[in-house]
Amino acid sequence: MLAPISISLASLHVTTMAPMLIAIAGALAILCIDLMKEGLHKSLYVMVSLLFLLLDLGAVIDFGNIFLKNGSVLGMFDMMLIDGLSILSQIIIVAGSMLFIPLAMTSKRFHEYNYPEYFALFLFMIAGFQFMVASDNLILIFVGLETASLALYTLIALHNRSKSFEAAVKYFTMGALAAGFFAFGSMIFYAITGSVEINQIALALAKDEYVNIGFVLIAVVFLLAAIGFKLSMVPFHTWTPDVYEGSSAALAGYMSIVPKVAGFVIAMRLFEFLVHSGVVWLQVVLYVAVVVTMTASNIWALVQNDVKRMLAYSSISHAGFVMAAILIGTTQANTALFLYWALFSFTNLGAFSMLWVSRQKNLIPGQSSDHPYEKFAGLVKTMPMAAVMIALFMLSLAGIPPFGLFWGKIYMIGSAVSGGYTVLALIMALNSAIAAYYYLKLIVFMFMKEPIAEYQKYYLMNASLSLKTIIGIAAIGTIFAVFAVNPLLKVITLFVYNSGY
Amino acid sequence: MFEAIAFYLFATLITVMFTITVMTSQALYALTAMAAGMIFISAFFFILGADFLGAIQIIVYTGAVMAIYAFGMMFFDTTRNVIEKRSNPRFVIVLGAFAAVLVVFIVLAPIVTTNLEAHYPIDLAVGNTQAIGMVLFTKYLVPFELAAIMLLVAMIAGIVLAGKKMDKSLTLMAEEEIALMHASSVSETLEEGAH
Amino acid sequence: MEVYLYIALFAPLVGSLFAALFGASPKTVITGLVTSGLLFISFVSSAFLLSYVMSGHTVHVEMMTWIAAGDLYIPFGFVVDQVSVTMMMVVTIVSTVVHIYSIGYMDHDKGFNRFFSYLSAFVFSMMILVMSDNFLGLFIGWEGVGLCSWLLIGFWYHKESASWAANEAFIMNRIADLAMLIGIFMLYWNLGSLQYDVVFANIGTLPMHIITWIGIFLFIGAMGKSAQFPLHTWLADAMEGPTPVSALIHAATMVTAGVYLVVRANPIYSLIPEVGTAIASLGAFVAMFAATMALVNRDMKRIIAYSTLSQLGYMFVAAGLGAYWVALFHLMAHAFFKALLFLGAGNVMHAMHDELDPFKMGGLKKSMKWTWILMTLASVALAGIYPLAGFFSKDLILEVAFVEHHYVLYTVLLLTAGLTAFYSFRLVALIFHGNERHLEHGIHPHEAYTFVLYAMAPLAVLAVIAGMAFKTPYYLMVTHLLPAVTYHIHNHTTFWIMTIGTQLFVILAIAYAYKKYAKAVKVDKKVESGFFYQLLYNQYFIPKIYDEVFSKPYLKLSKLAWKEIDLKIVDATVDGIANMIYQTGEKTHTMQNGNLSSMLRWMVIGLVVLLVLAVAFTAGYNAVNLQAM
Amino acid sequence: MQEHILSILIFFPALAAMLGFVVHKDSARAYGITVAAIEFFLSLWLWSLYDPMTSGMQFMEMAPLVSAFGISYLVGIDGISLFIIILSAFFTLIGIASLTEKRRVKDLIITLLFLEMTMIGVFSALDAIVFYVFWELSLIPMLYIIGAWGGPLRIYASIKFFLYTFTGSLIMLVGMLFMAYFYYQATGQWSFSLLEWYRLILPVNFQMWLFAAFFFGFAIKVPMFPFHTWLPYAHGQAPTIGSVILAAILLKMGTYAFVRFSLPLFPDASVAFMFPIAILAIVMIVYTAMVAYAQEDIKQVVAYSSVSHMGVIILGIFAMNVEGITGSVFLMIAHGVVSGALFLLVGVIYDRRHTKLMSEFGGLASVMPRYATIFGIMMMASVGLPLTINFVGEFLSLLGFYKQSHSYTLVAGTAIIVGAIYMLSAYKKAFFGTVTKEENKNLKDVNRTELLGLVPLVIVAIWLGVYPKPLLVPINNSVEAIVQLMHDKAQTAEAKQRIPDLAHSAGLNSTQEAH
Amino acid sequence: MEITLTHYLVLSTLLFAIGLIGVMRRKNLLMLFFSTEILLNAVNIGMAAISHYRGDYTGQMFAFFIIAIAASEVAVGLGLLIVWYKRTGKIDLDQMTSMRG
Repeated sequence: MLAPISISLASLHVTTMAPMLIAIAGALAILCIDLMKEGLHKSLYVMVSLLFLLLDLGAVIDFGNIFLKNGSVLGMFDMMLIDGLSILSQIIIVAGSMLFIPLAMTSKRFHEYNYPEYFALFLFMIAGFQFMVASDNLILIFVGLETASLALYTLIALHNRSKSFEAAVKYFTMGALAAGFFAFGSMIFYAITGSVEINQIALALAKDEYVNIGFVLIAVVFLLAAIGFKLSMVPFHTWTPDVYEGSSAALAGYMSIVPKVAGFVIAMRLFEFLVHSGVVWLQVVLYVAVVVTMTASNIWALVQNDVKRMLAYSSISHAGFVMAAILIGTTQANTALFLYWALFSFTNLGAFSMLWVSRQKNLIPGQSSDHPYEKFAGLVKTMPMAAVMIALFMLSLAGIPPFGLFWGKIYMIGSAVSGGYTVLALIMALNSAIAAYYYLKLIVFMFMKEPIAEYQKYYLMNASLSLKTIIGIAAIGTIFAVFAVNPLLKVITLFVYNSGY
Repeated sequence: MFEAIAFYLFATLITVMFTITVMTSQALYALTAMAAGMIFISAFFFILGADFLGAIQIIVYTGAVMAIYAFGMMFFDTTRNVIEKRSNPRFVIVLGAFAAVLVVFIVLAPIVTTNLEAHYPIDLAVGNTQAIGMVLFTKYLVPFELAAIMLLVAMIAGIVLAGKKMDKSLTLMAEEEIALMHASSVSETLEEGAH
Repeated sequence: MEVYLYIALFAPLVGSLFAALFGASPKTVITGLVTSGLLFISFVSSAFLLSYVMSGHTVHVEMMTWIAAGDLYIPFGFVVDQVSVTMMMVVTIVSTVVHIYSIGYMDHDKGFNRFFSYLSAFVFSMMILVMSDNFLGLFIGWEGVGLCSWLLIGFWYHKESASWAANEAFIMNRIADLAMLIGIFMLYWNLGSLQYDVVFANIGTLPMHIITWIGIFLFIGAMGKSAQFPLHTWLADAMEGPTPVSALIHAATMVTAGVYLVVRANPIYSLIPEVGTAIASLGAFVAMFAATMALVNRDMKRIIAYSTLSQLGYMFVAAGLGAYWVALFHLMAHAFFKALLFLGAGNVMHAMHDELDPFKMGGLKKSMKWTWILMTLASVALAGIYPLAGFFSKDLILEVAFVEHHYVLYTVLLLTAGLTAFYSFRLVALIFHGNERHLEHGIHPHEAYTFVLYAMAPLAVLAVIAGMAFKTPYYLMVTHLLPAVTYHIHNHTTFWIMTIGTQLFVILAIAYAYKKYAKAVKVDKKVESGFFYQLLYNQYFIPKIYDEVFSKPYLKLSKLAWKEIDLKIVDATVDGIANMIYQTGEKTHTMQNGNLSSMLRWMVIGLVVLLVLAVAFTAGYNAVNLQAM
Repeated sequence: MQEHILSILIFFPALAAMLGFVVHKDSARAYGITVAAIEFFLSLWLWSLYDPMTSGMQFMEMAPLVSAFGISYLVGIDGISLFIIILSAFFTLIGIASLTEKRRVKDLIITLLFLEMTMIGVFSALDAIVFYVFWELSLIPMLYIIGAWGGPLRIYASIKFFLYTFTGSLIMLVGMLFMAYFYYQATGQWSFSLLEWYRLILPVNFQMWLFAAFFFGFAIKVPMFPFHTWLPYAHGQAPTIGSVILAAILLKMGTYAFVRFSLPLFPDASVAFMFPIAILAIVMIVYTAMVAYAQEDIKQVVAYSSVSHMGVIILGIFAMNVEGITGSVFLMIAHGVVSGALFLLVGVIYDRRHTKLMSEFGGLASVMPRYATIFGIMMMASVGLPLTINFVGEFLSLLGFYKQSHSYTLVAGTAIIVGAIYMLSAYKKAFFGTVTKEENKNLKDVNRTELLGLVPLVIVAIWLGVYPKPLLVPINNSVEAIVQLMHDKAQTAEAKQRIPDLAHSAGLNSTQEAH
Repeated sequence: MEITLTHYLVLSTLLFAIGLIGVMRRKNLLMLFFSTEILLNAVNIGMAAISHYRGDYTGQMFAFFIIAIAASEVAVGLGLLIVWYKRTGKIDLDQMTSMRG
């Protein structure tokens, strides 16, 4: 008989799970509401999930202050690790979700929004992501990853269009394969270090001075493949354009922000200690991956003639751009990562919601895809305000100065320069030049071409008050980012530095 | 000596079974081969002293997963042999084999490591299930709960996706049709209510 | 005294602006009168300044700073000393006469007001050129006269040849101005300032090779403006402009600017004698060269233009040999009688309804008696017969050449003197004597307006008395500034033989010209088709050579530069890079073919590639460790 | 109010543009003129407040923007930037005043006012990132002007213009970040302020790399020889107002940036790169002049002529002495005035005949005398006739460079010859000769609005040619400060020798002050 | 002779490779899901073996959770498949290429 275990509840820091539990409680609440009363309007569910997310955000921010006072907290038998990275990423995840959910209040009715389960799954997914980032244990990361992914596949499929199913199935199958890689990679790590906690692994490997380098590299390869899939690194990116085109524009915008930031946090936890301890191989591979992802996706985006697919490739390119931070590894680079992502989420969500606003239920004859460039031709003449908005987001994505993303870009290139990667800095700069072309192409279509009659009535079809407020918030976030950059920088550096990165 | 025979026996059996599942064109053979493979894997678990795991393997994997696949097979009436247009099949096999060779080349080398102390040492005195229970509900309580949530998510997904409500897609229907549809459905419920 | 300086300088400008106001409107005589009046005022104030300067004073005034950057400091400064006052006198006298003359000459022309505005503007820039106290002020005048000569040559811009000639003149001058600019740069960087007094004070301190280079560059600048050998073709074409323009600009003032420059910069050239001799020999060559071309030419104005060119050669010989005051004296004298000759030719042209070929007219002595008298007077002065100005200035140059023991130059100049006499009297004979060939063409000549003839009178008087009357007072005044060197042949006999000899040689040439052309003249094809005749007639084929060697290839090269280099090479590379990126996108784009199994394959391929790298690395790593152990 | 005048100057047009959305379509042009006029008078007031004798920065304003990364809104002007700012305000006023565009005038006015903000911002920014922000921002309005109101090939031209300059400026950005990193290594904290950077002495090989990086950004904007192919397209397709502003102000950003960034920050590298860049400048001068001579379209002639003039400016900048740099800064303003006027003139004939081919014109002098005179004056100014504005600049630039090398200046001097050739032949084709084409017979002469734009330019072209002192003194003092800074910072012997040390030659200098 | 951990790792890699081949080879989605099952089972064997030889329960824990994940994956996978089948009537991979480029 094993001796009974007596552990004081306080020492477990159960509160570390508070944010996730709030999200789960929200999801369950929505399910119960649906149970009691059928057929309630989607606005109720939107508001309920918004409230729970608000509570969740409050809890996370509260943890932020605790972290600032006495550093990272290990909870639940050292399973939960609440350090700077997890708090920052949770803030981005929850804030991103809060920006996304009102996009459900479209004026036109879409299939997925008359399912209360959609919002429940949404909250479960957020909980999954939060678990993913808030833990140091590969098992919990894996389970969190799978929960979130499964929920995400369903959200995509619920859009109930043949393209959405195709996208969901593709995403699901490749996700399953990536899960296989993740499992195999963590098995190898477990084999050589005897533990699944990342800091334990780091310690064990350091103690062995990387003697069985072969195993380490194999494990890194498999994990890189798995996380590369999540971050849409080039060889593993093939799902991204189809999934973004298949799913609804709002969800595509969401997918380009939240899952990626979770992927980045895991990548930082896993690969930064390897890069610091001088695994040259990983540096070379990451360098090549970053350059190839950035340039290849930029070049493919050039040849697109659908705005949504172009934006998909552009988010791959931005992910590649930010992946350089992991390669560089300095505190400045990691801060640049979070700063860039915070600014990027505003701009990208704004850009995708502008597409979401112009969503049309049935394509007009001769229309090749949902959002061809021709649809936005001459927009300045018909709807100047919308044209200015899209131009604003496009210019910010291209990195034109006063708008948000420029500050992220210079801080990121600055960190590349300070990290000693001069050639990489140059490649990053030239890539934003290539990228400028296809952002410019849309601006040229909007401002310098004649409007095509048939598309006119489709514009702003899907617009409703809440959509416009979200676009307004995103626009304000992009334009006035310059004032927010300084406080953001200070806070992020504090968080990243204190959590030892 | 015993153990070696058992290992090699089961190892070859599993590899054969799984190659059948992968290679055959008959859906039925694939399913049954895989079920058999699962059983032999649970045998391995017993050999390795992970009794609880072996049991779980049988119940969950062979029991539940294979059952669902069987239902799936019936639903998709793939009983007849599945004709598949293969695009350059040899490339695929060569690629897989090459990957295997690469990983095996590394894995063959013995793992030289100093830190051997186990965080949760197996002491044979205590039964495997009890020990697993102890570890599961202390250290891995959070993943356990999250796994529960995950299964709930999977359930909801399954139900929602396969549900009848998915047949008429609101996304594709124009606004008027949706309004029309709602009017008719409201009247139906009234009638039911009236009866 | 300063007020006179400003009046002399700005009167022409006021006149030009006043005439410009009426630029677009049709002919109004007031513009002609006002401009001529203002020029007369400028002449009067120049005379006052002359009297003041005769007594040895100079007027130096600085109006305002123009350019001040770093150590460079250039004011709008004006100096009236002996040299500039002579030039001012020459310019104002000739321009007043020409202005009055052109009131008559241009009265049928639509652009009457515009003409006077350009002419006064020209005089203003000439005054700046002459009066400025630093090299850059000189350069302002230099380019100003270049601009006005462009405007005036191209005055009848509807004529293709006129506008072409204007452009050619401007561009040719610009080539020389570049050399001048380089000279100015050298001056500044070596001496720190461009003021005349500062420059001439410490030019000696510079090493010899720098001074020679400065001398050469400044002379090339002078060569361009005074149409010396390589840059002379524009002067002949400049005859496209109205005759008063040719008289004022291309005979008296602008072309002499080069000589003025050399005279003004005499301290520089006196330090570098061998450059001087080079200038002299070039001058002599140009004298001979131009004279030969004038022999056969059939265009009245071009003959006079070549004679100007030849006389300029004489002046450069004098300046080259160090006899600066002689050069200036000849410049003054030449200005008077050459302007007179041109104006006379203008009268003839008017009478002959713009017909220029002397062979198509004749015997005008009867109908245009006064013009005949004036032109003969000018030609005699030009030839250098005793009492008139020519003798005193031109023969003096011969003496200078003789005294300086440049016997080669002396013989060339002597020969040219003969040629000059011959072609000038060939012209006079053809126009005024012999049978009236113009009647066949139905042209009835009439004398010019009387006030035009009265306008020409002062020039005639000066052409006569300038030699004797002005020589000594001029010599006393100008040697305050220029080196006072007198040339006279010691033993008496050679002096007399030389002077009488030249006189006889010149009279002989005149007689031969009369004999040949005074009577009925027949154009015999045989002579005209002779090699020498063709050679001279086509100005030694130099304009054709320039056209073939310079302008046509330049145009071809620019077309090539634009079409090939700019469009095909530089532009194509830029678009090529952009296109190359786009094409790589197009080609690699098919990787995304939407098929799930190919996507999965790409994932596994990515994995396998990484595995290969890992295994290669570990193999290498272990190998290294094995050796290390 | 006085110490914030620069921020007012920068952001007043932007604010006015924002309010412009409300103004009614028909009175948009009037609104534009009033705003531009106010802006112009503000700039004149700035000039009156400016104290020409001091050489340092004046009207400095500092506000922290991203202090963690050392970026601050730092603006200030000295002699070099003062006059280009006034020129920008002047040209926006002239541009809008003589606007004959009919299509979507309101959008055009708003874009022009935004463009004005960016222009003045670029020339007054002292913080590298703020400079970069305005540098990039100036591309967008110009892209829209060329793209929306341009000729048939407008989209290709505008995209080419935007991308070409954008790529160059990105390389410049990497250079700036490098510079900031070196500053951080040297002093331990981040700063992008130019005045801090001036105090930083870099090892020579770093200077080389940074100079090259900055060179790309500026050379494309100037445009220097190999990177100039976007200019003929941009000018060819841009509307008149676009060409005027592009030629008058936007080209000067490149040369201004050379004087403000490349020279003082990397003196040794500038000296090392002097001769290669001089060769490029000479190629620019001679080659583009020849190409201009071969053009059939009069606007292309003027476009290529501005590249040729920029060659002289670059030569003046790399003369590395006070005369040369003062000359080049003055020539920037001179070229602005002259090329702006020339493009306005080309616009006049384009509005009447809707063609720019010189073969279409001929004998215009008799049909439009006033137009011919103004064009003649401006043409003479462009050719660099003394007593016109260009001569002062060209003379000083060539004079300055003569000190560095005699033979180069001789070849570069041919600028005045080749310049005369293409300009005069263009004038001859267009104005001289008889009126052959039927349409040319009854063309109206220059009307009032066009004169409103042209006459002030003619006056300025002659006034500054005759009396350039009010401009030369402030420019001269600021340039002396930069040359002195370069001399002190120079490390290599050759740099020490090439850049004159003004301190010891103060004797000579002081006499100049006395006048 | 004595069975060491390497034997098990090799076995696990082999099975993983078979699973990979299956995933890449199959055009029928259902069969493809079988292969993903094989992948996860391969990892389970490895995990169990390591926990046995290392004498540490974490491996078995991981295997246990992998089974849970596999189960939920099947549910969602089949759900998607059913919806796709109802919509198109075929579960062949090559029909699913409406989005490309």
